[in-house]
Amino acid sequence: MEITLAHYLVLSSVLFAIGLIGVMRRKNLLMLFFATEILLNATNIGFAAIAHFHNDLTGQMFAFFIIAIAASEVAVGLGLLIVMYKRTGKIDLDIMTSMRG
Amino acid sequence: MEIYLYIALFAPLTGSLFAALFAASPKTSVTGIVASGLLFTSFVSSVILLNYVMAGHTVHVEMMTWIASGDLYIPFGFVVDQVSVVMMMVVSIVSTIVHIYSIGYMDHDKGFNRFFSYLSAFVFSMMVLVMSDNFLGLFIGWEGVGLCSWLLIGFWYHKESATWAANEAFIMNRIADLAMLIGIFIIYWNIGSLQYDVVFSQIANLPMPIITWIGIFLFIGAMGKSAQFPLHTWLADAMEGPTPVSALIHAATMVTAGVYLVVRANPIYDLIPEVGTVIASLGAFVAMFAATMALVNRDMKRIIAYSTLSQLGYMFVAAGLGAYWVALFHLMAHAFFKALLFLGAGNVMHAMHDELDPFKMGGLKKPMKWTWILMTLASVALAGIYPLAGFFSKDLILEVAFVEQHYILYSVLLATAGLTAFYSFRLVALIFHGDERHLEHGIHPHEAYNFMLYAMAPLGVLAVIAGMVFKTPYYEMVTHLLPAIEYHIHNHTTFWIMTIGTQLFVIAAIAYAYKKYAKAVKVDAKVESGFLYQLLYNQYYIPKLYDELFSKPYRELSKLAWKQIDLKIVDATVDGIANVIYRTGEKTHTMQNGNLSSMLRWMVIGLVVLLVLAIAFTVGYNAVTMRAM
Amino acid sequence: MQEHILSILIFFPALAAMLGFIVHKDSARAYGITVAAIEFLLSLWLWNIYDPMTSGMQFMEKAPLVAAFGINYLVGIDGISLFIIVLSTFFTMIGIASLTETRRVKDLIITLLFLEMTMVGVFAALDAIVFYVFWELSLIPMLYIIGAWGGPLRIYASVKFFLYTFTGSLVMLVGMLFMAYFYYQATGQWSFSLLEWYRLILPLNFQLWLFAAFFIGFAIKVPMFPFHTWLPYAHGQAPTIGSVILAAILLKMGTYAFVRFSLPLFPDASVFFMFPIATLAIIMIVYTAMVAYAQEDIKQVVAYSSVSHMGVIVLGTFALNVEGISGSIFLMIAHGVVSGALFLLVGVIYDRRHTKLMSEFGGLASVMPRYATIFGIMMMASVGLPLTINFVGEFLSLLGFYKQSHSFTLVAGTAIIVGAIYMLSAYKKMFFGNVTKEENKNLKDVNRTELIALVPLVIITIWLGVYPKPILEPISNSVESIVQLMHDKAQTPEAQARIPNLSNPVAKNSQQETY
Amino acid sequence: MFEVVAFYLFAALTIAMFTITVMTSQALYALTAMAAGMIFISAFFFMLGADFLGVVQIIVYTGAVMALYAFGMMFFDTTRTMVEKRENPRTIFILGVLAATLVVFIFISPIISTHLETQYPLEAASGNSQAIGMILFTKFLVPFEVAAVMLLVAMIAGIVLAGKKMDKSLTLMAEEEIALMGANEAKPDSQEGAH
Repeated sequence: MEITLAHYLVLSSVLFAIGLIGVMRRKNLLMLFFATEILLNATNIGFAAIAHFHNDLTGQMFAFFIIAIAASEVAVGLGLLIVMYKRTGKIDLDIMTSMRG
Repeated sequence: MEIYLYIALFAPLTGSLFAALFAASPKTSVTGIVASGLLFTSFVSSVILLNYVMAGHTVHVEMMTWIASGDLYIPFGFVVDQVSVVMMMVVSIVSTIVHIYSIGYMDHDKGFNRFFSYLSAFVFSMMVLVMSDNFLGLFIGWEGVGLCSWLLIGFWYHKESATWAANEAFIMNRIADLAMLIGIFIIYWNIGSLQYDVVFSQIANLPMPIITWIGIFLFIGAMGKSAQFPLHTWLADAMEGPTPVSALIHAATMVTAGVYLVVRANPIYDLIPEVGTVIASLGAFVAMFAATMALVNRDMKRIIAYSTLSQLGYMFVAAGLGAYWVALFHLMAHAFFKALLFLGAGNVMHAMHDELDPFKMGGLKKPMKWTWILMTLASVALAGIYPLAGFFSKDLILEVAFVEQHYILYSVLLATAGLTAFYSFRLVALIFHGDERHLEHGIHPHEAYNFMLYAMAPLGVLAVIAGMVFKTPYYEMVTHLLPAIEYHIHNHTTFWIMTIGTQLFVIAAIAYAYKKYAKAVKVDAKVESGFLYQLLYNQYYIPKLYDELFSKPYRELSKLAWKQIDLKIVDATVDGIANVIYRTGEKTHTMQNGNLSSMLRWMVIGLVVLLVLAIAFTVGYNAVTMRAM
Repeated sequence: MQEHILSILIFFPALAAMLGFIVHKDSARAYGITVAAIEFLLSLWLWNIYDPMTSGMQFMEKAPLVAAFGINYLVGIDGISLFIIVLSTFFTMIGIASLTETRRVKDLIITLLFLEMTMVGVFAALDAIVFYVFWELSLIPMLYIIGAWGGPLRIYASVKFFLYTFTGSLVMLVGMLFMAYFYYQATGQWSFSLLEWYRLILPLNFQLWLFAAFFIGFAIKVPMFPFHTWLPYAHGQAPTIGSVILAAILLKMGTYAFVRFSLPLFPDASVFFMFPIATLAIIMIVYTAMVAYAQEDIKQVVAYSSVSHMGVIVLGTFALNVEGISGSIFLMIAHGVVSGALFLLVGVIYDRRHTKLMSEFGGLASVMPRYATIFGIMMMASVGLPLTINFVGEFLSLLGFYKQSHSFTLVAGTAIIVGAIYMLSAYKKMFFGNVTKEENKNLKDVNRTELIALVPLVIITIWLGVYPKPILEPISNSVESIVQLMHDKAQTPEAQARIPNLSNPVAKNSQQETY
Repeated sequence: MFEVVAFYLFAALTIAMFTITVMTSQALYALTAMAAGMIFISAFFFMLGADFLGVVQIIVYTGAVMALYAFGMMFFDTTRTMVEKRENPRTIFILGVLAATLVVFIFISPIISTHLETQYPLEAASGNSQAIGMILFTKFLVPFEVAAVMLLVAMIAGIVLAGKKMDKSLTLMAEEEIALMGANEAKPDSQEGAH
């Protein structure tokens, strides 16, 4: 029995699904951020696996950039969270209703 | 000679434009005099051209290109030949006289200048019509006279009846014009030209059905202009216009354009005698039909209009039977005496302060002696008494019918001749003889201006001599172009019996009319309430029928088309589609409740949908490529 | 300058519009008239240097925009587009000169100048993308004119106008893109140039679909039945100047595009769809004429009459022979002049009475004789009286279609009857009879400004009716080359039979030069 | 064999950790579980021969990002049990599973593996970090620089947003709120009470 690309991809999608569930389930914004990190990591596994099995560095490059994006996202996102917390005293998703159509 | 052609053609236009300059300004008799003068110039040119043509020449000019596209080439080309010169003479004589007459007749009218502008424009259009050397040029004139007729019928535009009549005339003519256009289309696509000479020289090469269709469509066109049944109702209504207009347009010239067209297109109609027979039969029918309506009418001008209609029927009989020169001859003679009749009626109207009911007149012989003489003369000519014009032209048509062995037509026409005599003299008797009924209405009639009478005099002369003097030279001239067939009844006895018989019959009708109406008018209530009288009086209920059958349904249908179909179906469908989209937006906007977590859920749903689509498309694509392999 | 004349014509008004922002609002009108007059003179000069004997494109200019996809700024004119361009500049000038609107005149003039650019652009464009861009751009100023200066329902009307035409042109855009893709497939390179597209011979089933896609875009613009309902609203709400430009020029875009795109690109499909389209055209002619008869508002009468006349134009276009197509193009010009003039005339009375209901008038002929005369002349032109400009076009269009179908032409010919019915009855309601309303008794006749706008139109109406040759000849020459091209490209036997082969050596030569 | 065992082991651990992250109501647990999950993921990277990526993963995620989150948690005081409103947990679960199934289906169906082509093949001679360096500073130079700028921008943005007084000029707040801010800052406890 050998570990193939498919194994990694399945793992990646399972993690992605967990992340999705988290995104939908969480109301606390900080927890929501955690869930998005899971999503990003899930894809990273997929990219790295494809890079490995196809002998191509592009996948790794993608994963690399994704990490960079994740880092910036955290920085900006947390900053925004702090501003929001200052204004409302909460970081609950349900109070953000200013986009009501 | 070309210069005379141009003068004859454009002098009226100049007059019209000159008068138009003053259209908005108050009355100046200058416009009338200038317009009349220019028409006289036109007349003189026509006479010169006539002389030239009599000598056996023709004039043919091509002024400039009009429409040229693809293979189509239509110039402004004019031809003065034996046929058109006759028409030119008729048009220029009658119109000059009518112009001069109108200076007096329209004396007190606010629209004096405007009137001359229209009237001269009409003459120009008529000249174009008769002088054109191709079918489309004829069509220009054809529509041009229609326009002027519309303007002139509706001249007193504040009168509802006048404007209504104007529109009716225009629209009815348009129906016929469509047929004429179709005829022109057929000619073009089969021959490739619309020039008379080309068309007539090649027409015989076409297959029979096409020639027949050409003949039919052109004749329908002619029916509109010449007010033949069933497009006849406009002519009687057109009497709403000023009387000189009726004289010029609705008696002498425009309405005869249909006859002119058939005469002009004689090479076509010669090939299709069946259509000719139909034309002749329709003509005979109209002659009778119109004459019966004239019998009981109580409107002086309408009576004359029906008489015109009836005479047009005669002309069509002649044209339909192939006696083109006879038709044209009657056209000419009729123009003279009918115009005279109308102008006389105009004098009477003036004297009677626009009263039209002859039953309210009577005894006008005394105050209006000259008018009486002229009108009687015209009526005698119309009735066809020897030696006046009508005898030579109208009785000739009877002879034609007889010689061509269309005895039914002959008898119809003969009966109509009697009717004609009767209603003409019924009118004369009612107006000029008997009691002075008008005094009850407080009207004191007076004779028209002298110069108006002088203007009418030439027509009177022509009504007398046109038949006698002109017949032979006319025959010799036009038969260069038209089929020269002499219509003689070879059996002398028959000839004399017929001629004298007809004369006696007509004289008897005249005498009866005098007897019945010249003394005292007895209104026979029983007759008047009878079905036949009512039928005739209401013009066979045809105007009502048209109103019910066409006008009203069209109006209703238009309303329906707008209110129901356009607004409620077509537009509503469009708005409906827009509304569906709008409503979808309204309904689904709850999705955008501003709650981010539910938005996230929607996002995931979207993701799932996209994934499903991706799979579906891939599977589908693979299936297709697999099958292809 | 001569080789850049078209670019100058296109962009000069836009530039002037930009500069217009800095013009003081009191002098805006004078500025607008000056600019429009210069533009008009330029277009006259274009006409002057145009060689009427050549049937192909002239004054072509080319500059790459997106080289990778073969999108070029490609403009050029032939006899077909030349006169519509002149008409556009002419009407912009007339429109500005006769402007009676007083609110925000400066904005209106700037909008009009911008609109002028898009109009000239559409008719000069030979690249599909450039054409499309101008086509869509023309919507914006019109939307603004209706929406900002219109009547009470202006928002509804302008949105309807915009969305309706925009939807149609999106479908057309898809067609254009597919056409370019097909060209790529066939030749290996991208091109949006019409002249290159002309060389393609498409399979019939492609032609049918593409024709349909283009047709929707064009038909809504024309507007053909049953896509016409935006027009009455747009006209009903638009200010006079908006209606004039809309009727005189913008509608012509649709029929022009039929000639420019549909016919030469898809000859077989054109033949295939000839009778369905002719049926629609006939419905347009007769049905809208009836609707026009039922109207109570004089402006709506003119609006529906526009639709009716556009039906004749469409019919002439799909006659697919020189007579018919030339006639339809001539009728485009004619209808532009006549309907433009009629809308101006309606504007004249609207300015005085602020109503367009015919029942409010009556007897105007005695109060406003000059107005009645001009209206009468234009009405008669609209009815198609010989020696007026409309007749030439209508006659040729119907004559052309008669070759294709007798019965259709007979029905379509009722245009001259139904047209007379609604026009005459409208005229009667407005001008004849006695003056019944007190307000009408002291109406002023047309003043000098209005005469400046109207008299040239009257002159053109009669001049071109009597002597159409200066316009008809170049049009015919260009149309001949299109018809020949169509014949050469036709594949189905029916198309080959229906499209005449001119095979006249002059046309052939010029064609090789051009294509 | 070793690879198989390692894969399944780490897969199980990662899934477990992330499930805890998503499901727990204790913020601290969630944070810890996620940090662990990140480290386990780096194990996959090492197994896949992406050494550099693995190291970056540990440094960036477990080091930097987790530290940031930890600070954030302290700031928001979410260490205690969170009360979250739950709506339709079943829908959420079904959607998640459905998405996973579909993605799995796409991945294991032959289309992916057959359609991929190698663009920048690994050079066997050099090590992973070298190869990455080579490619990063040649083919991916521009994206790399852009990423660097992005990180810089993000850093500045983070500082500006979270900074104490620096947010005053931002358009995020209405004028009155800015005026009120001074008053609020004086008694931050009251806000916490409301929370």
